[in-house]
Amino acid sequence: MNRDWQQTSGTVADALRIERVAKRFGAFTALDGVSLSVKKGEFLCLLGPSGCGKTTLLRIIAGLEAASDGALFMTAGESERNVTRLPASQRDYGIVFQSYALFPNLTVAQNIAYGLKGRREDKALRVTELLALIGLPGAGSKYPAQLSGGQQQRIALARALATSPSLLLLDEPLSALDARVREHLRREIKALQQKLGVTTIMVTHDQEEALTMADRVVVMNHGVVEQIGTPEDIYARPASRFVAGFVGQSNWLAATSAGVGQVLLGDALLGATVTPPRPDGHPLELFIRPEDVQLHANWSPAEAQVANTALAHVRKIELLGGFYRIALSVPGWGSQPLLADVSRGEFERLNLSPERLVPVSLPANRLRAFVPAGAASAGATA
Amino acid sequence: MNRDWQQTSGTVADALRIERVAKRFGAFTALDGVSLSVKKGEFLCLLGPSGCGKTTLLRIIAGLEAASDGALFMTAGESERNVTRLPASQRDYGIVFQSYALFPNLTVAQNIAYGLKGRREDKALRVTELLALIGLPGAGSKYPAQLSGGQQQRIALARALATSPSLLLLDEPLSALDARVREHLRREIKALQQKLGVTTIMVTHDQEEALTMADRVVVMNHGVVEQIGTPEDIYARPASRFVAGFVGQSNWLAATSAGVGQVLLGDALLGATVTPPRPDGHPLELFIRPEDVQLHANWSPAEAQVANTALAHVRKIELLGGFYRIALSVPGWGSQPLLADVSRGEFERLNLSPERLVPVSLPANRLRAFVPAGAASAGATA
Amino acid sequence: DTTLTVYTALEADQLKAYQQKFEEENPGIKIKWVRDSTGIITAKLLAEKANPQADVVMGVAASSLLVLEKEGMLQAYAPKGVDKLSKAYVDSANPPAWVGMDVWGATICFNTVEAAKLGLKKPESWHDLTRPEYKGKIVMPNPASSGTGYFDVSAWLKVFGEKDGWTYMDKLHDNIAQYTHSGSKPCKQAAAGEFPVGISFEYRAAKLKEGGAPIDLVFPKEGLGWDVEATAIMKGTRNADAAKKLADWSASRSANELYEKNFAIVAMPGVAKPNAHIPGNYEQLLIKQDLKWSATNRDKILAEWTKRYDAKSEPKK
Amino acid sequence: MIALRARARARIAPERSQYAAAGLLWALAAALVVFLALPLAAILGKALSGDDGHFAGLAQFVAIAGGERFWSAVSNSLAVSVTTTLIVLPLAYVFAAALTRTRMPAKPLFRALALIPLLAPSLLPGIALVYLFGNQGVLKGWFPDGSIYGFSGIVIAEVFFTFPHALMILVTALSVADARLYEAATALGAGRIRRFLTVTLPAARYGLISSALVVFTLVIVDFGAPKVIGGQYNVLAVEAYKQVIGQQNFPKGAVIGVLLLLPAVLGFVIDHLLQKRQRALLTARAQPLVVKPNVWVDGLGVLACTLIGAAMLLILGTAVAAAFIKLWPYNLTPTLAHFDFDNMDGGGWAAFFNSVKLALATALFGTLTVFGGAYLAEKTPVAPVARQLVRMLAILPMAVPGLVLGLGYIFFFNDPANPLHFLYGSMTVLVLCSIAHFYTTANLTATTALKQLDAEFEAVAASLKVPFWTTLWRVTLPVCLPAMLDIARFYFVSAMCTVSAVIFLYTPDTVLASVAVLNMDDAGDTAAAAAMATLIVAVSALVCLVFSLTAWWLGRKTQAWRTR
Ligand SMILES: Nc1ncnc2c1ncn2[C@@H]1O[C@H](COP(=O)(O)OP(=O)(O)OP(=O)(O)O)[C@@H](O)[C@H]1O
Ligand SMILES: Nc1ncnc2c1ncn2[C@@H]1O[C@H](COP(=O)(O)OP(=O)(O)OP(=O)(O)O)[C@@H](O)[C@H]1O
Ligand SMILES: [Mg+2]
Ligand SMILES: [Mg+2]
Repeated sequence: MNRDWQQTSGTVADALRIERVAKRFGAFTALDGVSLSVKKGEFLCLLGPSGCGKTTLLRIIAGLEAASDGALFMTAGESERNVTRLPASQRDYGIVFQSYALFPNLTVAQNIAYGLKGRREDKALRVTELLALIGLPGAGSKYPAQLSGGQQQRIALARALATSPSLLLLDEPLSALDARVREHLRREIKALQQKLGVTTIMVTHDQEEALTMADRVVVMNHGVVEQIGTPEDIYARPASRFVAGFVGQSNWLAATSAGVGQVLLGDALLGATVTPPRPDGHPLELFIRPEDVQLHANWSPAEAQVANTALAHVRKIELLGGFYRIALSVPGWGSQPLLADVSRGEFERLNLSPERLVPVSLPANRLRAFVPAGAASAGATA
Repeated sequence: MNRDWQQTSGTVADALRIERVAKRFGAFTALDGVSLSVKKGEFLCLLGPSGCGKTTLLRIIAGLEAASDGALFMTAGESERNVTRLPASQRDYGIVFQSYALFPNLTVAQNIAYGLKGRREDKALRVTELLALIGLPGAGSKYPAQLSGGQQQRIALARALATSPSLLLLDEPLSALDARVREHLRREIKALQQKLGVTTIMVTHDQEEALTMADRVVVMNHGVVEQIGTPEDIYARPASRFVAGFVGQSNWLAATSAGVGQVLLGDALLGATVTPPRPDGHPLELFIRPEDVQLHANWSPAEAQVANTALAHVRKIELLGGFYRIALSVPGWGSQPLLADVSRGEFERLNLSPERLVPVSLPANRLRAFVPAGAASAGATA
Repeated sequence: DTTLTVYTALEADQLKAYQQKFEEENPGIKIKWVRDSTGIITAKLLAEKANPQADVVMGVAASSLLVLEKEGMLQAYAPKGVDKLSKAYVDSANPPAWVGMDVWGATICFNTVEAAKLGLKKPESWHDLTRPEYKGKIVMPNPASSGTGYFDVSAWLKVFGEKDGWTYMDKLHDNIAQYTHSGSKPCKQAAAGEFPVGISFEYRAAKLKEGGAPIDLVFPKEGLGWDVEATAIMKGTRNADAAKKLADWSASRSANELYEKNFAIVAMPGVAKPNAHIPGNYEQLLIKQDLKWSATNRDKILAEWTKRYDAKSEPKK
Repeated sequence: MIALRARARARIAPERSQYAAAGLLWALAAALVVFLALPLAAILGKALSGDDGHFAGLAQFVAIAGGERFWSAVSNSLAVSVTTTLIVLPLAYVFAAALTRTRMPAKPLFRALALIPLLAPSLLPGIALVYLFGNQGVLKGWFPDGSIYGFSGIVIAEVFFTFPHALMILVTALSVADARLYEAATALGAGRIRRFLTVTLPAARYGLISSALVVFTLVIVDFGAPKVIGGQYNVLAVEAYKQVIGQQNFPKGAVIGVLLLLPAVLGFVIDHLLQKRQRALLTARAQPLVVKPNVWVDGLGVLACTLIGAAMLLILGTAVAAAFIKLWPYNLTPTLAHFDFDNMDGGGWAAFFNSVKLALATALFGTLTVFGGAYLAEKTPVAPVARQLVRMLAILPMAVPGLVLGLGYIFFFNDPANPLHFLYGSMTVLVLCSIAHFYTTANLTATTALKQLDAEFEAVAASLKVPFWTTLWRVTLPVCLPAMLDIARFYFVSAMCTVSAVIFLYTPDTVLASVAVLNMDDAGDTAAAAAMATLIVAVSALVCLVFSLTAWWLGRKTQAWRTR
């Protein structure tokens, strides 16, 4: 696999290091001791719900906002220096905002050349080069208003890249665009970033965007980092209940603890890959993605032997574009609602119909148990 | 299956019939002879890109805009009457806009009671009833500004339903809401509509919304109806190149005509389920959804025999939440880029890696051929 | 060059000629006028007592200057040739605190055209003005702001006696349409026919009649209020020499010849010439007036007047 | 100690270019304090001192409140203000509705007609009314026997004077309409009247209240119209003028000034609170209302606008005509004699040129100050205290009537102990006073224009290591040029017409045209006053024209980017 996050080996230096950065607005704590480091050339996404402090963190990195506490270190050349109190203009980065923030009265070329210094011809050369890079050659003499949103955003990107900064900051660069353009630009930005190898931090609240673009994702919530990891990690091995719920679709089933690697769901004992160390009988929430729930065409003896398998009622069938979402309930597991996503090919093979009984298994290696939000510190209450 | 569009049997009367309705704004034609009928109790979605005339059609139905041509018939009780020239206030419908359009200076209760006539107590009773129906009991004395977007939209729905209209019109009711709320409200509206059995026409440009909510979908483009059918029809059996491209993800492969049920892709002869009657060698575009493209773990003799199978290079692997999107190119089929979506379970089974060769098949029953946009009337040009 | 700041209540159309002549005869000295109605100039001078802005006061009612003198704000000075002026029009102290320039006195402007339309009879006495036919037809200056207004009031109090004076004014007040800010406005309004009767002063009346306005000048037989326009030097002026030059000039013959162009009576006897619209015996029509009394009672009279008439809210119909 | 260190750590070292910005901001804050806050403090101080200048507490208030004269002035002022408001509001509403909610023809023309009064000092309608309805008036029959002097005259003049102010607010209020609300109401079966009551009126409610407050405040503090046409009808504003100018009784004048400050401040506060609520009501999702043609409605609109516009023209035309007639009503030959200002009280032609000078200087320095201030306050992160101070002081003038500001200025600058005393009586102080007097409106225009600029421009510039003045020069100024022209024009016309503040501040050297109008009318030279007022209108109109042409020309040259 050419998965880029495999580049993040130990030998690559940190381009940016953030240490216990906090930010308070009056009594309100927007960031509560955030630490992370960004490797050289890495594409890092800050992902989280609205108001979790993503933008605030990005603005602190940019020097547009002052940290209330903590420190920032950037690597310039070989040496790392503390930039916590450095003004924005003395840090070395380019930034792109959701609103593009193109200067409306300057032409595209003037916009891109805005931060460039030196001779006029050199600037013109650089602008031409950048316009070619973002796939808009010849647009230099237009005004921003004459371009579409996606084109404007690409110009903003070119402007940010013009001075060849060592760090690129993107604050929801795509969220003002409509779905098709967004998807297209997502690929373009990613390709450009890989080509230039520029260290990039992007803020987004769109999990799909984060998962497809990032080398590593930082999931934030309420000013705290919940998990840092590759998209694969985040999606398949969420570290917390919040991450599991925030990223992707999920089933949540109330269960109780029953020893290491085992949980009690309804009357059945199921194997699970992660179980928090809790005394038996402690309430847990079982987590599994709908696409990991497996349905079987027939209740063959072989399947009956498979662990974590039971018979389910089909409650509802919904077509969601490329796949079907099946609502199930399993009497043997306490009849809690369970969603399964099946591809259209498989759907035909399964020959499902409402109220039919169908064998369903929850693969143990996909099943994770979390302590319910309220019961984290309290003892067993069930 | 309890799929609701199965209700659309021949015995159900038409609640609304639209006949060759046209609308011109000056020289611009917004609607160009649209005909369709809506069954009683049916949930119909008007789906199409921005500017295709969806809103215009809805406003003509509502009597807020006058048709330039054509006629509208509504069934009241047993008899059908021509309502083309009837003013808005004399037609029998409720309407909900994207912008909610709640009266900001009236309380929620006053908003809902706006269209009600009769005694004060009766109105109050009806308002209480409706508030319960939409799950906001006790919100009556609040002002719209004190409610969230989703709640406001539910109030707008209650207001539209207050007079128990025989027809409910929704103009992008969910598009101003954020993703989670949207998804939630989608289900609620659908459930409410089924419970009340009110005939509903909803405008949307979101295909997922249309596919999950509608009994039947009307796909429009440039003021013309492209296809009317169940979500299943629209998704799996698109009637035109436009519908195929507009709804869902798709692969487009340039091929040429090679007799009935056959097309020539690169050097290979492939079976396809739909082929337009064109002389051999006429350029065609092959259409297949990425999730219908099948990958095989090994090139076993059995698979080699399967029709429409070839060896593909894996170019790129992308995790898109619940599934992987694999970019392929098949030398035997002209090396055109081909996308395949595989579930995470299957992905593991396939053991894919970049630049590996993997057998791929395009099931003939999923493969459809269309005449390219430009070449529809011209002869073979390749 | 020295610039003298001179506060004045003289009418704007006179100032130019005076300034020109003075500056011509006294090169190196420039005059900067600060002009306003008598009452306002007086109030301003009093208000600036702590920090006087004026060097000289010229063409301000003697009754006002006497108030300033009482406050100790004037610098006594006997201009060259002061002995050539009528004693009656110069401060009696030696050296005098103020020196008169000319006399202006009450006159009624009576619009004959409007009077004919309205069937009004021409008034001959102050008492005629209280007749009901004049209701709402008379304008007079507000004594608080206008010197003309003030000498009218003080003359009535003098001629009719304190008690009867106020009774007279009570009756007159019923006929007054407006109290104006300036002394010449009533005559101008009479000239324009806006109100047929305006209580004003002779200089403005004669000018307007000369300009073709359909008015007659009436000199009530009970006698006319009057005042002296006078010149004084402000104590503490930083331009004492130039100020004295101006005081000298204002008492000179050439100055009096200019005054004569506008007034029937000037301080230097024998300079005045007859005016077509003003009777030759004008000086005899003036009442015997004690300017000192006018000055000392100024505050009291104005307070009483304001209390009685200025609070009136409805205009008279 | 710990808290202090924490705060020190929380700062980012300012960039060098930002020191300049901070310096300028502090300078502006200081200027606003000196030329706005301190004069107002001075008037308060004066109101609390006795005739001898020593502190006397509320003695002056008590003394004033004891007089019958004062209370009649209060009730007169209220009567005039309330009546004017009640007349202006429906008229302006109809006019605004015709402009925004009909498809009647010639809208720009009607709009221009309605805005005429903005070009004239408030004295002009008073003068015109004398000629129209005075005892020698053309239409004397309407107000027999001089009854135009007083209540009726003041009300009519104030209606003329305040109409455009109410109109502008109502046009703004009525032009934001959510078409969807009308459609929802229609779909729910509401008729014309119900739609008006439930949709139109509630949406315009704040506009109506706001314009009522503005009109009320304008009238109660205006003394131009009552001075000219009020006759013996005494109102508070004239009373303050009389106390200060006529009797040089500063403490009494100050007391009335402070009292006049009350309705203005109250109105201002109410308006401010309402606007906050209104913002909450207006959703961003509103669909613009597209008005459909309707012969009846459009016809009525034309009729109403024609009548109102004709009245405006009649008043203006009368004043202009009066300026050229030799001796109304006895000698109607045309003459230029009334323009021979040098031989009349009031200040002569010098007054006119002084006014032009004042207007030019105010426009130039006012625009620079206001725009610079708004820019620094909106777009730079430095000197937060100064920024807050500037923002607060910038809205203050809206609540301070010119009369009060003028009084404050004399009390403050005429104090020999004040080191700035040397400014007293100079043209400079008139310019400063005019800039301060109209600061809020100008600042609002500038701030609105600046707010429309992307908030991230400065952040982008910082990331590109470009100092803020480069961005100001290359982006902010060019983009805001139309707004700057608007501000300059507003300042010019306002300075040309203003009487209330400067009446207390002019000296013989700096007498102004608008003051000359007042003085000439005072002296009975009504025709000359009309002539001067005509000149003011002419110059204002000319300058508006020049500004429009400049804006158009600059627009073509520098605003090409606006077109798609
Ligand atoms: N200048 C400020 N003053 C006070 N609170 C602020 C300020 N800036 C941000 N906040 C608060 O800090 C929190 C984090 O804000 P931030 O903009 O970083 O969120 P975000 O994660 O970017 O959210 P979004 O996705 O909505 O942009 C929010 O609750 C916000 O209200
Ligand atoms: N009043 C009008 N005058 C002129 N053109 C109009 C008018 N209303 C709509 N149109 C045009 O008619 C076309 C169809 O408009 P309509 O609003 O029905 O599109 P839509 O399908 O609802 O699009 P969207 O998804 O953007 O709402 C558009 O091109 C629009 O510009
Ligand atoms: Mg953000
Ligand atoms: Mg639409």
